[in-house]
Amino acid sequence: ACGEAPAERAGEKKSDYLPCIVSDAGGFDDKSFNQLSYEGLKDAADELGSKYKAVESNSENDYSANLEGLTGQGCDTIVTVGFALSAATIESAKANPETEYVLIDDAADADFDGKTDAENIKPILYDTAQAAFLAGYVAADYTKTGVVGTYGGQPFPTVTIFMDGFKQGVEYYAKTKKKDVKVVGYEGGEKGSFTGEFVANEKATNTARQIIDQNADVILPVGGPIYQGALTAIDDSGKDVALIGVDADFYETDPKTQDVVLTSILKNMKTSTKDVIVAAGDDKFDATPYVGTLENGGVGLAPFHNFESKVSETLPDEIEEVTAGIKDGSIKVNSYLAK
Amino acid sequence: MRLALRDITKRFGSLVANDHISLTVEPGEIHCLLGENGAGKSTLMNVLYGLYQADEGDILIDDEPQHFKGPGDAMAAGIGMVHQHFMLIPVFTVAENVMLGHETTGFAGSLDLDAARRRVREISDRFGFQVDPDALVEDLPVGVQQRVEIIKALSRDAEVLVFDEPTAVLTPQETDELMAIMRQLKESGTGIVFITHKLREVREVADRITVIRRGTVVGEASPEASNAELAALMVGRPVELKVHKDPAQPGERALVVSDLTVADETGHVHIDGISFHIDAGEILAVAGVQGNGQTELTEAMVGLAPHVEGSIKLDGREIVGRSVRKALEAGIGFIPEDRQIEGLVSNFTIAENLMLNRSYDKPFVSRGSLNLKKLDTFAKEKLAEYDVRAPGVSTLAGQLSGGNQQKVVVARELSRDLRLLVAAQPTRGVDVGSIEFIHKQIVAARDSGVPVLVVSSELDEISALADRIMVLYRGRVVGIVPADTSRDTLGLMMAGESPEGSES
Amino acid sequence: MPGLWKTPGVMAAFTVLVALLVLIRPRSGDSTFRWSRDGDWFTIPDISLPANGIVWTAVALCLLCTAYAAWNARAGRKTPLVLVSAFAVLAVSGFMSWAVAGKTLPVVGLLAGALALAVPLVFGALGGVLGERAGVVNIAIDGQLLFGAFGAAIAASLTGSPWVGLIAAMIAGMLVALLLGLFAITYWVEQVIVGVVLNVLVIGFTSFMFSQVLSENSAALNNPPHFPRLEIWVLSGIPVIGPIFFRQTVLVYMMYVAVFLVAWALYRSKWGLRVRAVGEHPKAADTVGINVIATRYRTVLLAGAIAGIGGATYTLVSVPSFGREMTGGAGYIALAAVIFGKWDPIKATLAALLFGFASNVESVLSVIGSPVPSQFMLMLPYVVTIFAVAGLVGNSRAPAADGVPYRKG
Amino acid sequence: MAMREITTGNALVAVLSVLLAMFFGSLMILFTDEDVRYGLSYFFARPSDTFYYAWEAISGAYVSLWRGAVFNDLGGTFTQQIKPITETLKFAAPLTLAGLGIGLTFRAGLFNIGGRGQMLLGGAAAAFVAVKLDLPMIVHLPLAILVGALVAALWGGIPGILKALTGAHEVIVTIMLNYVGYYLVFYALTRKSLLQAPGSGNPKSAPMPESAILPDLLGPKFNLHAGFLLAVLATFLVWWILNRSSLGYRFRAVGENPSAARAAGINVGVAYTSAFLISGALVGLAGVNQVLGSVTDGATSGLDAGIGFDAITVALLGRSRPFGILAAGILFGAFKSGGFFMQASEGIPVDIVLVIQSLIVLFLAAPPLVKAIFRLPTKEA
Ligand SMILES: Nc1ncnc2c1ncn2[C@@H]1O[C@H](COP(=O)(O)OP(=O)(O)OP(=O)(O)O)[C@@H](O)[C@H]1O
Ligand SMILES: Nc1ncnc2c1ncn2[C@@H]1O[C@H](COP(=O)(O)OP(=O)(O)OP(=O)(O)O)[C@@H](O)[C@H]1O
Ligand SMILES: [Mg+2]
Ligand SMILES: [Mg+2]
Repeated sequence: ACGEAPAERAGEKKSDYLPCIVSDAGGFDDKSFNQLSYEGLKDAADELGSKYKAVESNSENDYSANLEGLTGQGCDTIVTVGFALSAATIESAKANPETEYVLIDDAADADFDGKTDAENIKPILYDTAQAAFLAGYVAADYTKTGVVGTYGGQPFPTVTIFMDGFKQGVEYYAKTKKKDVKVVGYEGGEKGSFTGEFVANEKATNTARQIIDQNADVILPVGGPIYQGALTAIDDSGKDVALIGVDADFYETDPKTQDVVLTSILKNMKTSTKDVIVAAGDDKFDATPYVGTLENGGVGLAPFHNFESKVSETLPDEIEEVTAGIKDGSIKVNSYLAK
Repeated sequence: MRLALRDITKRFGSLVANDHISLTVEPGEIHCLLGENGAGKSTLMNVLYGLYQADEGDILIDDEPQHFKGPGDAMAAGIGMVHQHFMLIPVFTVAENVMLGHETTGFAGSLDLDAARRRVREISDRFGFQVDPDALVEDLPVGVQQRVEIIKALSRDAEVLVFDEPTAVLTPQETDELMAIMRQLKESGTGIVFITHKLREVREVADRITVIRRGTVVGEASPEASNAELAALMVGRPVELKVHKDPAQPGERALVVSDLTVADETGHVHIDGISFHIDAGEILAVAGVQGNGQTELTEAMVGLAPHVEGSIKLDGREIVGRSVRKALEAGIGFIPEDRQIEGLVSNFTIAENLMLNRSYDKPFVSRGSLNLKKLDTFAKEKLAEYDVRAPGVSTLAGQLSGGNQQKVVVARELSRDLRLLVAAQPTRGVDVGSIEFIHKQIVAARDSGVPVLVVSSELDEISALADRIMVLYRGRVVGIVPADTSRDTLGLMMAGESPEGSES
Repeated sequence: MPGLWKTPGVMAAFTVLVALLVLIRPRSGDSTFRWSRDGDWFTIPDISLPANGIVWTAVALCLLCTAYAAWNARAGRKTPLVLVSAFAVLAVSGFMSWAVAGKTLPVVGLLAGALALAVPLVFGALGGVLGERAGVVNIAIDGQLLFGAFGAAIAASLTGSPWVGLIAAMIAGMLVALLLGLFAITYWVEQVIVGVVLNVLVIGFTSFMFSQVLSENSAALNNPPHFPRLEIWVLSGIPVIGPIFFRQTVLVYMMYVAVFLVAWALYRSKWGLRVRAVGEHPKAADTVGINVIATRYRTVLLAGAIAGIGGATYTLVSVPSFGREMTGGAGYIALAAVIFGKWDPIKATLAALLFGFASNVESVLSVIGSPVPSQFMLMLPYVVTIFAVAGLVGNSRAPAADGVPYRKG
Repeated sequence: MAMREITTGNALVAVLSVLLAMFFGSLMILFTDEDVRYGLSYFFARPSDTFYYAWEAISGAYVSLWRGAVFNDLGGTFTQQIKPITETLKFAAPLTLAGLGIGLTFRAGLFNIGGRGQMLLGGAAAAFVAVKLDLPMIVHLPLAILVGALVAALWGGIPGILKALTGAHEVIVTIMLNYVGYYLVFYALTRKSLLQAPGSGNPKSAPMPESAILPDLLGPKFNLHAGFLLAVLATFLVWWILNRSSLGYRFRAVGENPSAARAAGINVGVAYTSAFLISGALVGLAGVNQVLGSVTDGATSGLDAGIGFDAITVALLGRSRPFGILAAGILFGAFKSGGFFMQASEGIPVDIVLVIQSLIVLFLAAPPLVKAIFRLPTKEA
């Protein structure tokens, strides 16, 4: 507390473009889409040299109030994260046609006409099932016990799309390779194990524990911070259980996972948010909906990192093949986004 | 040890509960304190015992000024107290209660219950008490609880003992025993302060009498003074100690109780197949030591008891099996045993309390809505009629003194068209002035043709009110005897001995 | 006499429920129960039985129990606890067999998980029991758990030692307790108000700090090391018992000790006698020279420290970081356990364990796949608690002076 | 246990309580404000910077709180300037409704911690009527409100009935029913036959049709809707019930002294049950208010938005008196509305509002503490 007094505060902002972001009830530290979108926005603001505003919602009461607060602050572009904000975003967008909106994980199509309900909203969606399919394939190949498991926070489509793709990947592997691999914790639809909340708690840990108890040696937890429960459960089990990350490459975002993370299902929200904001900052906002796929790199599979030596040698090539198959449509991955 | 209180003043806000009171207690002396409800007796004793700190004045022991910060200090100085409201923990055993505060401990602070049991037995034996150290206090009759209180005080080697209204809940026999114990203590040199509203007791044991009124000492009286003199000194006006009542004019048979059995939730039987009747315009007084089924009997009469068998017919209509509301609507007035618990809602105003059992219908309710005007007029009337000393009808009931609270209950119950009045301990803890008034009201109810069932552990009250007396012992009727039965006979009956020539 | 009929009534309801399950959805296949884990001295073989057979047997036995209970009630007797326990085991076995038909139920995992889920609840309930026994209603258990978790996470992250985290959790719990004491004991504020409000205060404070401070420096401030699992020599090898009770973290062992100590001290020590006296009849305690206020403060602080340990389990055992409102209202469940357990440390612990068990039944069944929609499974622990409270406990008596501030004249 | 009143002192204590709470809030803002920490990093070189930043942070926070809650002087148009106060009232409506319900049970000596479940059930039921039926507004809206209140009443009645019949402690039952209600509503939201919007996979109902939406009070420029009117009406109604009706008299009698009430012929079990029924209906109306008024784009399992718990504090602050609750509801509504503004303009998390609110309730309940802190003379008790 005794440094020199600076003449001018470092990092004063230059641009007067103002990007803003509203989280859903998960908050910006959800280790998931809120956090990644927020980081993307922050990076974009840094690149543009502009300020930004970020507000968190604690309940659904807050969405329209927060949006109203931000429009009042003169935001140029507002990123809203999650399907829960869809209706509030549409409403706000209609009321503020000058402002640009980016809605993550929802089509902003409340009237189900297949078109975005307001022209100034850019929906960003991810067909994560495609990447999860690959992860399922990897898991099925990697497992020694013949059991792999998954669990989620709550049965939202954005959650089950991972579990669904994963399951299809495992089944595809089992069918093509004629091996018996079983998925525990998800049966399709809303049936499966869900912790009930997107919170890292004993319930999350315990669910992971029960999955390990079913002999699973690969676990895919889907739902923000609940994977932390799996870390504890894996550690406690004393077994060799691998973790599959979601959203970002866990190996990089959470160093604690480095020893156990087999791979991660990437949902490139950080980059897409950043790209959209940077473009908008340069007055090149484009409201065309964006659906991330393997094809356009919006979703993908992270490297194996520490597990490179542990997966079978042929796996990388097989993954290439499957990826190509999905891209050209010869392998079908069902999801609510796949038309 | 010689105890002296010098110019003690104690204020509660603007109220001066004790106003420069001085008092001495010599070793081996029984010093009686007399005074109306709220005169300041308990307050003075609480100051002595360190529970309250005096605003002015000193406490001297053998002429040494004392500074009690709490009861602990007072006890250490050799003062013991048996409180007006028992200071026992109901869910503890006798031994635990006695040891509390000066526990002997063994390994790692574990309780040495054996030592406590030995101590209880030792003191019990000395005074001929029969107290089981392992009994739960809540299971004990009040009389025994009181002995536990005395054992507690003696186990601390008290040299001055304060008894604050100890006899209010005792049978005549128990009272006599207590007097004997006090004398025994006195012989051994213990100084005793004895507070009671019963003048008979005062004259029996007192060496000295101090009378307090409105927080000040109004004089000393000699133990030879007559009841009327003492009463007049206390209240500040002459008091009628005996209720004047004409002989009963019994009408038709109004209440017929047959084979009544009352059990509680746990299946314990409190009233065991009793039968009796009351005629219109007659008072049947139920005597008995507390815990022999009187409470359950009164509760059964109004439908409050959980498990009742047998029959209670009022004017030919069955009461058993009906709800409390139905029973009350059938014309039963009920003065419950404990006004604080069952009689009043202390956070309600006097007016609100006056409509407690008429919240469903006329006169104070019409079509679900309260008629506050009517209630207000009614309450004002009753306040005047029953001489309730309160600032107004919107005073909270909890702020009234015990006697005035009781008058509110009596007023409420007697202001309906009654077919039967059930009064349990109608004057417990109430001062002589208020007793006089309440008794008059009960007799007036009788004279208007209402059958009355009075339960009292107070023999004076029984004799004052009864046309006939029924004695209960362990849930059974020992006998039903005329009103003029002698105290001694009644006392024996209350201990379970059937007298000659009683109807039953 | 509705009181006596409650228990048979609830038993009948459960019997019908289980019977309905099989009637509506009969299951085929065997239900397999697995008893062993790696590291056991010897292995108990899996037991496989036809699902429908077991369920119908269980229903029949349940029916017998119910009939016996009803006969008892008719005769004016209470249903014996043994019968209730037997019924519970039967009904649960019946339901589980139905649910796991064709699959394997890891019994040890089910019970060990139940214990783990109950740990914070047990600590919270112990804290609640202590406070209320001294006459201070503690609705703030949730706040103490949450603040304990928060304090543990920060202290353990900063020092790298879970033990320091544990101490910090206890201090954090005591801080909340101190506020409770200040307002409830010294300033006579309605204790329910203080409790509810303190919970909100802690949620607000920790959430604020979480977003303003912790999330920006999560590597330094929210990255606590965790307590490893400790196998107790020899004991851990006993089949079934070992893996359930003796392959746990040190906090679970502390829990055993805490339950025992609190129960012993409350009923057998001078300290406990005084605590109970102060909670039952403070004025009486005062008249024998016990300092009511000081006793209440000390007890409430101790209770806070114990609840704080419960909070530590969140960040030092369950998951490796603090999260906003991470207790998820567990303190309220612990409060329910206090009342359900009739203010007795052992019974409250059992209530917490029951809750843990019901939660874990849900987890296990959802993992192995059950025929019931997940929302209904998630409801299970709460529904079970309601039935248990309504059917078995009923009126329970709190310490007489619970929630009543002590004012001297 | 009877609810004792919070013995609030005079207006001075109230003002001082608010000041104290804001003082503690300021400390939290100070210690976490980036600028202040930045200023502190060279504090000894130029302390004035730190003070400047500190003043900026605190005044910024509270000024924006005011602007968001009452009057926004920065607003371009008059509408924008007075909009905050209407937002405050909008947020006050559900808090008041639920607070009335919970306060009513307090008066009957009962604790209703089940606000969340009752709101969810009420809201979901209203949403069901709203989206499944096609009726003219004059029938549709009242019907949806009524059904919502009714379902919530029945749900809220469960703890009352259980307490009356079996003695089950209402605190346990209401806590448990919160979770049960949540999962029930969640389940309904995942079934197209029940609540889930057609064509969507999300656990959310279709948006409310125009005919079932609570009308705006001040026109489309403001969000204030008739829910607030409902809250005011309910306040009068509850006041009448408690103070002028025989039912309310019995609630209070049972709440203050159940033994005396029983001995006077009042059926305590019936009183408990009816208190919970009415309470459930009122809290359910808060849920209805959310679904048909504040967030009309579809019901979700989060529709209670924490109001069920906030309402406990509202009821406590309002001392369980109907008009006290209305006032407390408006105060908390102001904090809510202002909180959003403060977060948007100053980046201070709304959680601080929770801290300030709870401190206000605590200080208000302990006037001697406030007086001691400010060294005011305390009257002899
Ligand atoms: N704790 C208290 N706070 C305020 N006032 C009190 C308190 N205790 C007693 N008083 C007041 O002091 C007066 C004296 O009360 P006290 O209990 O000493 O009367 P008492 O002589 O023992 O009456 P009784 O014969 O009915 O027991 C009462 O009238 C009452 O108003
Ligand atoms: N804490 C208190 N604050 C104010 N007034 C009190 C307090 N405690 C007692 N009083 C008042 O003291 C008066 C008498 O109290 P006390 O308990 O001595 O009555 P009582 O006539 O002795 O009745 P009982 O014999 O049944 O105890 C009443 O007016 C009562 O309201
Ligand atoms: Mg007295
Ligand atoms: Mg008295």
